[in-house]
Amino acid sequence: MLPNCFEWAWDAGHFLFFGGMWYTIIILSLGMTWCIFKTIMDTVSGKGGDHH
Amino acid sequence: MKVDRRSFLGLGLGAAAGVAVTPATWKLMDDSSIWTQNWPWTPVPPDGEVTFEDTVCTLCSGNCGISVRKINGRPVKIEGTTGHPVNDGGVCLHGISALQYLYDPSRVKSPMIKTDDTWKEVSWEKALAHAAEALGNIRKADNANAIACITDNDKGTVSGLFKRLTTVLGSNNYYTMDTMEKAWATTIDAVNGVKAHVGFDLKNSDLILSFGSGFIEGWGAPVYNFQVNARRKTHGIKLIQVEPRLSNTAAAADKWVPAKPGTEADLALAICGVLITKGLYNKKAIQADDPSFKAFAKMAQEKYSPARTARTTGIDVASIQNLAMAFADAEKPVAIAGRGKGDSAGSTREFAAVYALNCLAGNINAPGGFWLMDKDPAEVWPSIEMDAMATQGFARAKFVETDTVDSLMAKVTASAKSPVEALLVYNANPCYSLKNAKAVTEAVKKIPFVISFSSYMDETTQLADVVLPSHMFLERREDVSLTGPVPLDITALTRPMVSPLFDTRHPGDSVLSLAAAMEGSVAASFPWESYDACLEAVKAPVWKALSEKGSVVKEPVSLVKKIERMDFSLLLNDTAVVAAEGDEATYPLVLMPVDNIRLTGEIAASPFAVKTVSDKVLKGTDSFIEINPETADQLRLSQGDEVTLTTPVGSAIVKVNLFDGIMPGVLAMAHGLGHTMAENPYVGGKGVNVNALVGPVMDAISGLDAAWGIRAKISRV
Amino acid sequence: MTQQNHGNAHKFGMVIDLDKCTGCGSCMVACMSENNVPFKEDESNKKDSITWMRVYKLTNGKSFPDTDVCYLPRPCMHCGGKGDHGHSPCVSVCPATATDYDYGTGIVSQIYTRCFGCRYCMGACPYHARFFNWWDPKWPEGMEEYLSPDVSPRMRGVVEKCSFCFHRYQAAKDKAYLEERDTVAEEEYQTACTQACPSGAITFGDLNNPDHAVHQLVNPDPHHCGRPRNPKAFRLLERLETNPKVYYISEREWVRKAGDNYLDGEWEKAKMKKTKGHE
Amino acid sequence: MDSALIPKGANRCPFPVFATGIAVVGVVLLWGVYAMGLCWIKGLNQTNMNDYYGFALWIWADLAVIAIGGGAFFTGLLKYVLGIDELKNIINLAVVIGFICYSSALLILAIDIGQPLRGWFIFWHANVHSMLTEVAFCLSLYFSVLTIEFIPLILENRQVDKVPFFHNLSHNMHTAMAVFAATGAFLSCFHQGSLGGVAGVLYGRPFAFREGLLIWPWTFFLFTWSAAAYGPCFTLLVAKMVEGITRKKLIKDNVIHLLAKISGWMITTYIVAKIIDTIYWIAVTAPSLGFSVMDFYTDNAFYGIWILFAEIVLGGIVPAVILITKKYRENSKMLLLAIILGVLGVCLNRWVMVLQVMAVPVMSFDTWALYIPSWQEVATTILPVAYGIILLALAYRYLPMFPQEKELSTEK
Repeated sequence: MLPNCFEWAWDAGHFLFFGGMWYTIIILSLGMTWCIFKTIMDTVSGKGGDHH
Repeated sequence: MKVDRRSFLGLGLGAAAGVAVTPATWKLMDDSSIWTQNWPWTPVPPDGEVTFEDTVCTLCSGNCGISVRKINGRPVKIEGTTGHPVNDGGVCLHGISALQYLYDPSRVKSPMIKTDDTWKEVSWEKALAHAAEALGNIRKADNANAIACITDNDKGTVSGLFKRLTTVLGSNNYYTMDTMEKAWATTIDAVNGVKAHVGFDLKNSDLILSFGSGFIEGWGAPVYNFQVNARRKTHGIKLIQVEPRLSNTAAAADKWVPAKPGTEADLALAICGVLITKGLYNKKAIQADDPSFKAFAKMAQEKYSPARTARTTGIDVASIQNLAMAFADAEKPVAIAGRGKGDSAGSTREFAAVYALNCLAGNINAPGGFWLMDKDPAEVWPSIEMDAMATQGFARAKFVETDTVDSLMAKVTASAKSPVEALLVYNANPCYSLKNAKAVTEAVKKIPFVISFSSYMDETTQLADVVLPSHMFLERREDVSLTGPVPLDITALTRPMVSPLFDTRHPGDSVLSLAAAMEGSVAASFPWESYDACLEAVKAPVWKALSEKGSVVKEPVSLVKKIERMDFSLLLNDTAVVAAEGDEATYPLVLMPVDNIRLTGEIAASPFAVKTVSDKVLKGTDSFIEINPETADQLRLSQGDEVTLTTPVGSAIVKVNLFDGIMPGVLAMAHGLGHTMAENPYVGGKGVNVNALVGPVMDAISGLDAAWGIRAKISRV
Repeated sequence: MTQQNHGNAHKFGMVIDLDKCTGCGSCMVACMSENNVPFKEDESNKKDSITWMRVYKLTNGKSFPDTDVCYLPRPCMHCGGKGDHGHSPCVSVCPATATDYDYGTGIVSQIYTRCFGCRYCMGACPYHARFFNWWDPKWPEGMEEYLSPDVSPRMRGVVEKCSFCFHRYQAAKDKAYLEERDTVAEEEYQTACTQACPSGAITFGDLNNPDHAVHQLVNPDPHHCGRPRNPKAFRLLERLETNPKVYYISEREWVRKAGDNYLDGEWEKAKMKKTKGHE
Repeated sequence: MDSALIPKGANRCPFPVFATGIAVVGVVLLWGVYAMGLCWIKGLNQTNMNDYYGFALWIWADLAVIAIGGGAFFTGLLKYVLGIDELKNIINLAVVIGFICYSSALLILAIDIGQPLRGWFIFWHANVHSMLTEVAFCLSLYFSVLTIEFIPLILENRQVDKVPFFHNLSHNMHTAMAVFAATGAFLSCFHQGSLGGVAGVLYGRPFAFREGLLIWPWTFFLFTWSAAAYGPCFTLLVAKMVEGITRKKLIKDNVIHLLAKISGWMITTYIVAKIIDTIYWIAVTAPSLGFSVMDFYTDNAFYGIWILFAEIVLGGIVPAVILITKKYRENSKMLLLAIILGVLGVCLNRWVMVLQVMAVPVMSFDTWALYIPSWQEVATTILPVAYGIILLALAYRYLPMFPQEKELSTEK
């Protein structure tokens, strides 16, 4: 999973496979980070809440 | 409420985030996997220095040399000894499994006495005193001859000690179990008037004509024969197998001759007839004008003409003639007999007919031929002392004329009160391995006092009153003589590979201590302080070589230089024919017990060996019978069907296995299943003992058990 | 992974002469004994019975008395996989690299402590050479004493299989190293089954070494991934291109035919091609 | 009792009725949990799997739920990436079903492996050549995507929504949903495919093996395509079941028909590809490995050619024809028949690609292996169904799953 594993090899298989994996993880975590960050900003600025 | 909900949700979220971030999770995950890799209940065998030690395997009569691999003195693996004259590095599955016999859960762990059907572990002193008292009482009642002893064979010092003990107690009722060796000896005695050991120089022959011998299924010295079989391919040795079923030997053979069961002798005689008619016999070896030969020739040619024999055997005339021609054309042909593994005796007529073939080929004591050997046991026994009770007892008649356990058991069964009052059993398991095992079991139950020297709680030992458990062979030193029909005269020494695991004794020492407990002349006849001392003294002529090299290999001494007498008159008599028990109308089929190299006979197999047994021989606790698909069709049976197999002797529920290689109308069932050893569920309680379905048929000439099968019927459960 | 399966690398393999094999089962037991293979009370369900070496009984399908039987011992084939590049059916599918192809020896390894028991490799193997530990191994009291330290007993939940007694190779290499030798002689590294076979039906050695008996027996074709050039030799399921390192030899045509699957008429053609190719 | 949690204006059955229903299913769930516990504590000897059947009943269930859970990624793709807006009325249901299916799949995998505590080795010691590695990676990542897609719906619960943070989070996640959905679709394509690849790469198993493109066998693409095609059938089937149980119309017909039509055309294209694949396999692949097609369907007590017929004709051509024909599609009985056949068809395909693969003998002297699951396997396989029913019931009761529900109920 990480280059410090002994079966790691710098070959096409590992590049593509783990590249894809880390890329996806980064997109998902960036996306969620953005959502949460934006939400915190929005909440602090008093948006939303009990609109009843 | 609102705050609660908020803080609750916040807490949840926080906890989730916390779990994800903390290294504890990852550490725990790692630790738990490491735990699974080191489960405390998965054994970790300790490492150490590797050594090899040689001994001899005595699980069967082959006596292969084995090397035990040890780690820090702990035996871990058994391999064949390279260069050993019997097995040269090869080894059979049972020999490899010997360590499982060492740790067998059904081992008897200390002396035991049975009272009211419950076993109690006792000290050696107590057990010996108990046994000595019982034997002493019989002697005191002037009935010393009512003490009988059964051992597997009469070779070597341990059997010698048992025989000696029986004698000095005052009994001539010492018996050994039947094997083909006995049948061969009887045959040779009847034909040539000499006592000899037979050996077949198969390695140097060029044609082996086998009449039902399981040449590669454990016959004789199994590994020796495997190697001969492998040599066939490189040395052009042909093998012809006469047998109604495609056994492994038949499958390996160059030609399979499926003669009807029980007609092997007819076929052999027909071949003799053809050879004589065509003058294709060894004229140097045979004196054609000898009247006994003339009578034999006439009988073979007329009574066993190919045309007649074709009808009896189901082998056509041309095939019979071709067989004879093949035998005649071979330079060094040899004919062999002894069914299956040769663990039982067999028909003298059959052995004699096969012996006649060898005589005609002139291969007696010739390279690649049939050897009659004089094996000198090289033993020096001191004289014995017999007190009055012994002398009196010994002078009485033996219970049965023939030296067979079958007859002894038949006698016990037939008598209202067992004539045998005490029975000593060593290295034999008659309640399992004799035919009609159930009747034998009942007979043994009738015997008031039974002493077993077995290492295992086997079927016979279960019925004993006292067990004086022996070390198993890897725990003891003992001289053994090769008894398989191999042209070798080897005496070997087993060595203890491990110190005894349990409170057992060397059987030789058990005899010595039992004798000592008997006191008087009995004790005086055993002057050695231990078995080891006895072994060294008795084997003095060869002791130096034996103890130094572990074995003494002698050039076999041929007993008969020239056939002086060839009296086959026993074959002239029709009573010699051994028919299967049962009438054809009630029992339309024929059941044959068959041997399987992966199963053992007398002693139960090991867990490893049972694991290799095909699921078409044993499935769960069910035995299978082999049946030709054609016969099965007629009976509307298909693969795996459960049926009741009934013979005149007994019945059992078995499963059907369709096999094209068996003659229609014949059923085959594997030997070696149906052991009842409850302590060893890996081996015991599996399948049916075929010996409980087949009764013994006493041979008219030898009195040995000659049954090769029995009539049977099957019906759907 | 590097893909060098040629050159100086060894390629250990086995040749089994089916005409010599008597089906006695010594190889199976020698293997169990050497490799600490466990056993259960009931081993008659052959579909969950661990036998790294299993002897199959083949019949020619003819009726009495033309029936013939042949025994076929089946260890792990140590497949080289398509193109003999080391992507054997099982190695290529193992998700956790718990089974691997050793390019130095051609041996397919199995790391029990790495395996997490997904059994994908078992599905991939057409020879049924892989076994799962459905139970924790259990020996009768005291019998654990005979276990060998050379092969670790397995825990439940992992896959195991024949290793060509790799520990014996390591021991032989260690010995050679101590004696300051570079190479391990043919007789120094032999599997337990080869050693035990009382018929001498099994031959083991380096298929890349022309001096070794295995090479001489089958004459492997280096241009066709080691396909045997001896017309009496064959490999199981040759057509699947698994490229096994276990070869079989038989004089009997029906036995050789049983080694693979053929459509109607294909065997006759294959046979002709084979004999032509060797004229 | 729990009215404060129920979406505003929605009509739900009384709480005791609901609780009783949940309790009944809960018993089944506990039975499954018990069996699962047995498998974990005592090991896989609790199953009837063996060395021939290393993959058995629940692996089929695993593949099947993933296939029918494919509605989530495909509907997500249609809605968020291709912008078919009507589907917003069914997307919530699709997402919940997807979440259930994928969490079940992961649970099954955790039960299935012999050493669950080492399961993570698949990530740590990954062999990148293994299709199963690809499955594990995509499956777990896609499960995170589904969780992300599910969160906003949970946040829309009446009470949760009152919290400003959650309200905003829900809103923001909706904004970013296209990115997540696209990632999900990408992941899903690969893992549906790699599940197909699991069987297709087995070149030692001529029944399963298929040639392909680069490292991917044709089954890779067929699995992805079939999941996309049949997944919506299951979404529709669940919608119909929920409507049946609640005796309410929840989704407008135009939405149903639209999804049915899309599914129909997907099935049509898929089945054409599948037929081509099958013909190629029969005519080229199998014979090259020494097998004639009937070798795979004869000499055993169960697997006959009927299974191929059932899969392709009954589970493929028939639903395809119904769903692409307006007249049939808009006939509610025909529609129901089509979606049921479709779901069964794709499940049968997964059965064949897992279980029949194991059953077919390869060596000429080997025999067919048939297998009957143990009760523990059956219970653990039913466990996800019970779990799914409970989760779906909870979601329906407390979350605004069907945007058109209110409108449709007032129409009535």
